Amino acid sequence: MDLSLTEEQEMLKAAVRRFVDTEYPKETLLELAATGQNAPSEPWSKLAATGWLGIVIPTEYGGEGGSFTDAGVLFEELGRGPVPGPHLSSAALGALTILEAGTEEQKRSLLPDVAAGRRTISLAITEADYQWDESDVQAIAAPDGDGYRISGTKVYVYDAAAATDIICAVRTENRQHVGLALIPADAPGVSIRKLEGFAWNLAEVRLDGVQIGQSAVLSGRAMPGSSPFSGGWLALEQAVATAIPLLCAYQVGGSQQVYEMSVEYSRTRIQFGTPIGRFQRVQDHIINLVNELDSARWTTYEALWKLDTEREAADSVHLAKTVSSAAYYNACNHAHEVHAGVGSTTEYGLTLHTTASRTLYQFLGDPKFHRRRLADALGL
Amino acid sequence: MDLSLTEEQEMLKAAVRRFVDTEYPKETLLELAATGQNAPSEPWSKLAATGWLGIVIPTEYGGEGGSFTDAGVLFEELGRGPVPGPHLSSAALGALTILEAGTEEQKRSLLPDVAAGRRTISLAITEADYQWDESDVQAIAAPDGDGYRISGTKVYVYDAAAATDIICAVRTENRQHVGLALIPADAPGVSIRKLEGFAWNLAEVRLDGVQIGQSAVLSGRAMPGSSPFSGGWLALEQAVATAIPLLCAYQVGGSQQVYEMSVEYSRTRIQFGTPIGRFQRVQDHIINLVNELDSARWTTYEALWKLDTEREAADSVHLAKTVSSAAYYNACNHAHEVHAGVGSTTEYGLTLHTTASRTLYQFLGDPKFHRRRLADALGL
Amino acid sequence: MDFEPRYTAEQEAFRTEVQEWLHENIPAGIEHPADSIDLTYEQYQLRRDLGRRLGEKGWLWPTAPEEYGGGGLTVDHSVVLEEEIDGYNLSLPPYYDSGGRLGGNSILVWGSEEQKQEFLPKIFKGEIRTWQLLTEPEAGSDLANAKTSARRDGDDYVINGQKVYVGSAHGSDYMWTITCTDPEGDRHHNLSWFMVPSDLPGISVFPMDLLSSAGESGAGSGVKNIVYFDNVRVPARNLIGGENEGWKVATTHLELEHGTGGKIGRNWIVDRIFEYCKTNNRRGEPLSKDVDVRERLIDIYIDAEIGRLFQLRNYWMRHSGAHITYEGPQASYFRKQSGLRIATGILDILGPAALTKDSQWGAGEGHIEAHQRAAIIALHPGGTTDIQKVIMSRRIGIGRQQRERAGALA
Amino acid sequence: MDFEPRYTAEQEAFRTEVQEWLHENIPAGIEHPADSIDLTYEQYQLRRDLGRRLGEKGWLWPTAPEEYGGGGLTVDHSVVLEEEIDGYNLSLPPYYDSGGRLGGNSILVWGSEEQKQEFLPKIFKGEIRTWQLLTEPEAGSDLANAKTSARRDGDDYVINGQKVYVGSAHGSDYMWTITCTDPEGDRHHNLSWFMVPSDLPGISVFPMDLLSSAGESGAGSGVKNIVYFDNVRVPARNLIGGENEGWKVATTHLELEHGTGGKIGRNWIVDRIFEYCKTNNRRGEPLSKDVDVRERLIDIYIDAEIGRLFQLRNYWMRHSGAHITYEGPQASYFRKQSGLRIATGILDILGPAALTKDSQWGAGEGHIEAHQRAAIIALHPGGTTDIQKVIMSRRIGIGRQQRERAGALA
Repeated sequence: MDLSLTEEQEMLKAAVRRFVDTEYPKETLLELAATGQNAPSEPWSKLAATGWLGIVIPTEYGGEGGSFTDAGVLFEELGRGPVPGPHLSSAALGALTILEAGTEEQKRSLLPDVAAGRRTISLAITEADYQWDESDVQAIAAPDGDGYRISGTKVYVYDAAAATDIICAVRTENRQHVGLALIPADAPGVSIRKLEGFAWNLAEVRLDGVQIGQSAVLSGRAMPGSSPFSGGWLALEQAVATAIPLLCAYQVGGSQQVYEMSVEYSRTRIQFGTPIGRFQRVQDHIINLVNELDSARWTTYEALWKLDTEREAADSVHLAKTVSSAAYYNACNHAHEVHAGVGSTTEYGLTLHTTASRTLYQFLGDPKFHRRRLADALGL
Repeated sequence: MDLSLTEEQEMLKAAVRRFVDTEYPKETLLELAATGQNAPSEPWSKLAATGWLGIVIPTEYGGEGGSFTDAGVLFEELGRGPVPGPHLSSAALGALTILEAGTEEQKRSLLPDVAAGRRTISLAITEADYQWDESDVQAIAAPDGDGYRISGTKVYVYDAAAATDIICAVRTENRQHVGLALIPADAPGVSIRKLEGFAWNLAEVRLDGVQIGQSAVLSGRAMPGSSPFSGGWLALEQAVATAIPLLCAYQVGGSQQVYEMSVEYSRTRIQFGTPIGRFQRVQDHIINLVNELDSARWTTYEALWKLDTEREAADSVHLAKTVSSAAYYNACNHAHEVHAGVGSTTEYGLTLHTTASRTLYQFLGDPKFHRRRLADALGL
Repeated sequence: MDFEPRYTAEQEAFRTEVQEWLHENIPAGIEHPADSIDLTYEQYQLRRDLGRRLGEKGWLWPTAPEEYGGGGLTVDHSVVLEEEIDGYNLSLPPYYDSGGRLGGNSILVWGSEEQKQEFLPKIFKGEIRTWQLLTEPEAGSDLANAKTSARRDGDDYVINGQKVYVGSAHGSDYMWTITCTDPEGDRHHNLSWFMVPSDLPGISVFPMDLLSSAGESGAGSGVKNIVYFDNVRVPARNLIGGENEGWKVATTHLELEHGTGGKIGRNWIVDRIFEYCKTNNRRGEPLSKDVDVRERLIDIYIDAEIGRLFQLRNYWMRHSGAHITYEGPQASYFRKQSGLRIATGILDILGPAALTKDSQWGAGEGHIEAHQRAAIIALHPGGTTDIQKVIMSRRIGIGRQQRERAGALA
Repeated sequence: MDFEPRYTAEQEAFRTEVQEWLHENIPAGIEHPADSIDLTYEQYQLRRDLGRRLGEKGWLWPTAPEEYGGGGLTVDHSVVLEEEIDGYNLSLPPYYDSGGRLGGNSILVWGSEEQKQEFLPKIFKGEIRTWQLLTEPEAGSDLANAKTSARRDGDDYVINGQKVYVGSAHGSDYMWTITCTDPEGDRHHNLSWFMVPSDLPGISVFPMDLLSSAGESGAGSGVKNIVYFDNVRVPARNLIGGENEGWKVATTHLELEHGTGGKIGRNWIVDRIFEYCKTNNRRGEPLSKDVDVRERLIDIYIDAEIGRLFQLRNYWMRHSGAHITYEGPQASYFRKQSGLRIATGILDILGPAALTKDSQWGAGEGHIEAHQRAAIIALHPGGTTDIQKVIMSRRIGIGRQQRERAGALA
C-alpha cells in the first residue's frame, strides 16, 4: 500500500502547476470566458509544446505513454484553473477513443497529431433526446458512393467549437449499428454553434449531408464482413469508461482550488471584528467542502489505480463520477456561501469554477446515470 | 384566512396538556416503556373518561363529533408525551374505519364503546411481505357454516397488545375480495406476541382458524349480491387517508416536545464556560429541528383543514405524512446531537421519542411510499 | 384554521373590478424577460407607468395608510390584488422598489410627521422609486460596520463613501441609505439613515458584473451597481429616525428584508418545470413519467409547498398582528436553501438544457438558465443564510434566557 | 499509488501461518452477539484468553515495539493479521481495550522509561485490560473542565470524583484517567493522567441504562458505567506525563480517539444489508431488484466506500509517517454522520423488520436492530460530531494563519 504519488508524478504536478500559473492566470481565464474562446492560439500552443497532450498515448504513436494516474495528476492541475480548451476532449477522450476504436493505420496517422496538439478532437454523442445511451443516437450515416453521407444534429457537444475534428456517434441507415466517424470541423455541411448562457463550452453540431470517405470511419472493432461502423459504440463506451476518471481528476482539481480560495478568504475577510473563519457556520461550509473534495479525490485515484493495474474498474469508475460530479458542484456552492457577495462578482474568479462545475456535472453522465450503472456493476 | 386555532381548540389544547402532564409524567412513561405495557388501566381509564377517545365519532354514535382539526389538536398534545396506548389506533384509525366500513348496526353497536374506551381497536393490515397495498393481504377468510374461519399471520401490528379487538384485512377464499373482519383479541385461535427491540408497540398477530360470525364482517360497503368482504379494502383506504393527518399531528407534537427539550438544554448545559446554545453548531442543530417541526406542522394542519372543508385532500395527506415522518425522525436525531451523552440515557426521556419516531416513520406508509402516492395524486 | 382568504361577495366583486382594470391597463410588451438584467428601459417605463396608475387607485400599496397616500384597504383586498397581478407574472409594485415595503415602512415607524407627509405619498402613489443602499465592501453581513460617512455641516449632512450590490437598473429617485455619523461612537450607536435624492451632485453609479443579479421572479432587481458618494450634501430634514439612531431604523428595515412580510403567490419556476415535464417528451414519453424525473419533481414539490406555507403563515402573522419571532428569517433561510435544491433538481431533470438560454436547446425560454444562476446568488442578498440563522437563534432564545424581540413594524 | 497492501511472497507465507493459527486458536462460542451488551462473561473470557495467546505471539499489537512486548512487525504484517481476524468478525484486540491503542500509545510518547517497562508489556501482551475514563457530568465536550481531583499526599495521589460513559462490561485491570491536580490552576495546565489499578479501595462501578452502548462491530464496548472514586490512593509513579502536564497527554490520546489511526476492514452492517437484499424476496423478487431499494443501497454503498477510503488513507498515513492534519477528525466525522444515514437507508429498505430483534420478524438476527440504535448513539463518543468539526477547523486553519498541529503519536 502506498497512497503517495511517485517522485516523477510530484515533478509533473509541480510543472503543470507552474505552467497553469504562468500561462493561465486569472486575467487570462476571465478574458477567455468573456470572449467565449476556450482554445486561443497562445497558451494552447505552449500547452501543446509540453507534450502533455500525449500523456495517455503510447510512445509508439508519438505520445508519452504515461499511466492513468500520471494523466490524473495532469488533469487535476489543469482543473485548478479551470483551464479551458479541448485537452480533456482531445488528449483524453479523443485519444482513448482512437486507441479503442481506430484501425492500426488510423492510430498511426491520427495519434501523433493529437499528441502534438496539431489536431484537436471533440466527441459528439448526445442529441435532442439528451441521454448517454446507444439507443439515443439517431444521426444517420447513409452509403454514398465509396463513402457515407452523414446527417443529424448533435447537441450539448463539449469543446466542439475548439476542435479541428469531431468524432461523431452515428447510426447506419439500416439502424443496426452505431459507430464512429471522424469529421473535420470545417467539412462542408458541418455547422457548429455555441450554446450561450451558464453552459461551459457546449455547442450544437449540425451535420447536413456531410460526406466522408471509408477511412474516416473508426473501424478498428468492426466485425469482419459487417458494417465498418459495427463495434464502434462498444469501443466508445470502453474509451469513455477509461476517460471518466480523468474528467473526475479535473473536477478534483477544481474542487481543490475553490477549497484553497475559501480557506484563504476565511482568514483575510474581516466581519464583526474577526476573520470570518472564526465563525462556526463559515467553518462548516469549508468542512463540507473539504469532505466533498476528499471524497472525490480518493474515489478518483482508486479508479485510476484500478485502470493502471488492470483490475475490474467499472464500479470504481461509476462511483468516482457520481461522487466527483456532485463534489465539484457542491464545492462551488459551499465556496459561494463562504464568499457571499464577493464570490458573485465575475472578477473574483470563483464563478469560472461554478460555471465549469455545472457543465461537467452532467457531461458523460450525471450522478443519477452513474448510480444506475453502479448498481448494475455491483450485481444488484 | 385565519391560521389560529379557535378559542375552543385552544381550551382543548390546554386541557389535554394538563392531562398529559398530570397523568403521564416522565416517570410513568419510562415505567410503561420498561414494562412493555402501553395501556395500563390507570391513566387509560382516566383518558377514556374525558370523552376525547370519541373526538372523531359523530354525536349520534356517542362521540364528540369534533372536526379533524380538533382531533389534530388532541393528538398533537398526546404526541408530546409521547403518550402510548391505542388512542390513535382505536379512537382515530379504528373509529374512522368503522365509520367508513361498518353497517349502520355495527356503527351503533361499536362506536359508543370505542368513544368510551371500553373497546379498543387495533388495525392488522400488513403481513410477511411488508407493504401497505391490497395485493399484500394474504390472510384468508374461508366460509365456515354461517360464518368464516380466518387464518393468517399479521405482522408489525401497531398497538395490538393493547387492543380488545382487531380489525383484520383478509382475503376471501376465492381471492377476489379483500375486506375487514372485527376479531376479539381473546377469541380462540388468536395469539398476539410483542415484537421486542427498538420497535414501539408492534406485535405479531396469528390467526389460526379463528371463527367469526357474519356480523363480524364490516360489510357496510359490500356490493349487493357480492361477498360481505367486498368494498372493505376501499373503505379501509379511505379511513386511513383521513386518519393519517392525525398520526401526523401526533408526530408534530413529538417534534415540538423534543424541540422544547433541546432549547431548554441549550440554555442550561454549560460547557467551555458558556451555555452550549451559544455555539453556532448547537444552534444549527436546533434550527434544523425547528425547520422540520414547522414543515410538519403546517403541512399537517393544511391537510386537516382540507378534510374539514371537504376539499380534495389526497395530495396534502401524502405530503403531510412524507414530511411529518421524516420530521419527527430527524427532530429526534437533531435533539440527540444537542444532548450528546445525556440524551442517550434512558432516564432523560428523549429516547422515548426516538423510539416512537422510528416506528411511526413507517407506520401507515413511510416517506417513499407516500412520495409515490403523491406523484400519482399530482397527476405526474 | 382557514388556509384560504375568505372570498366574500364583496371581495369577489372587488376581484371583478381588479380583473377588468388590469385587463385594460396592463400594456403589451411589459412581460418579464428571463433574466431581469435584460429588462429594457422601455419595459421599465411601461412598468413605472402602470405603477403610477395603480398608485392613483391606491392599489400599488393597498394596505398602506390612506392618510399617507396608501390604499387603506384590508388584507383581503390586498390578497385579491396580489393574486390577480400574479396572474400576469407581475407583482406589486411591478418593478424593483425598496421604497414602499422597506423604506416606507421604516419611515412609518421612525419618521417624523413632517417626513411622513413629505415622502410617503410619493412612495405609495408610485411617483418615486427608491433604491436601498446598505452593503459596503467592508460591511456585508456586518452591516453595523458601515463606513460611509455623513458629517453635519450647517443645515446639511455631507456624505462620502461607497455602497455596493445596489439594485437595480434604469435609475432611482431616492436612495435609502445607512451611514456612519460618528466614526468614534459605540457600535450600533453611531449610524443614521437618510433618504437621499438621487440627483444630488457627487453621486455616481456604476453597474457591477455579476454571475446573476438574483432577480428570480416578478419585479427582479436587474443589474446591480456600485454607488459612490463624493461630498454629497443632503438636507438634514432627510435624516430619518435621528442622528446616531440608525440601528433602530435598521431593525425595522431588516425585519422585513429578512422575510417577515410573507408573500402570496406561485413559485413561478416550479410551475414552469412541472409544466415542462408534463408537456415535453424524452424517448417518446412525457418526462414526468420517467422514474428519476418523478423523484426530483416530488423533491421540488415538497420544497415548494413548505416554502409556500411558511410564506403564507408569515403573511397571515404580519397582517393579523400575531406575535412574530423567528418566522421571518426562517422563511428566508428556507427559501434560499430550497431554491438551490430546486435548481439542482432541475439540472438533474433537464441536464444541459437547464444551462443554456439557446432559443432552440435551452428549456423554458431562458428562464430556467437564469434560475440556475440566480439560485446560487440568491443565497446572499438580504442577509446570508448564516445571518438568517444568527437571527433565528436569538429570536428562539437558543442558549439564552432572553429571547430577542423582532424589529418594530408599522 | 497503490491502494492494496503489497502481498509479497513473505506476506503470503505469513498469511498462511496466521490462517492456520487462527483456525486452531479461535474457539467456538466466541461469536459477537448482535448487541455487545449481550456479550456473556464466558464469551468475554474466551476473548481475553485469545488475546493473551495473540499477545504471546506478538500478534495482539503487531506493530508495537518489541522491546516493550509488542510484535515489532511491519505494517504489511499487521494488515494481514487485521484482514484475517476480520474474517472471523473479530478485531485486534478481540475485546474492548483502550489500553493498547490509546493509553499504550500515550505512554509510549509521554511515559518515563520506567513506566514504559512497567505498563507496556502487560498491555501489549494482553495480560491486562484497560478502560479509559474521560467524561464527567460537567466535562463532556469540554474535557479540560474535568473536576475529578487528584491531590498529592506523600507518595500517593488521592483521587475523588465521578466518571461517566465508561466502557465496558466484565471489569478492567487498569483505569486510564484524566484528573484535575490544580483546581485553581490555569485551564489546560491543571490536569494529570494516571494509570489506576482497578482493584484499589474506593473505586465503585455502576452500569448505566442507555439506548445503546454504540458497540457497532468487532469488540464493541458493551455496557457503559459510572465509576466513582472515593479517596482512592494511587501511587505517584502511576502519574503519566507529569503533574499538571495532562493536556499534553490528552492531545495524543484524543488524536487517536478522533480517528487518526485509520482502519482496515469491512463495514459489517453494509455487507449484511447487501447480502440480505440479494437473498430475501419481497413479492417474489429479490429486494435488491426493487427500484427504491436499489436507490438506498447505492446511497449506502457510496457512504461506505468513502468511509473505507478515508480509513484506508488514515491507516496508510499513520503507518507511513505522512504529515497528518485534519484527516483523523474528518474520518471520525464522516463515520458518525454516514452511520446515521446508513441506518436511515436500512430503515427505508426494511421497514419495521429493522426495528425488532424478534427471531422471526427481525432482519439480520438482531444485528440490524442493534445498529439502528447504535447509529444514533455513536454520534457522541470519542468527541461529538461538533467537536470533530472544531478540530478539523483548527487543523485546516480556517480563519487562522497558524494551523494547529496534530497530537504527537508514537
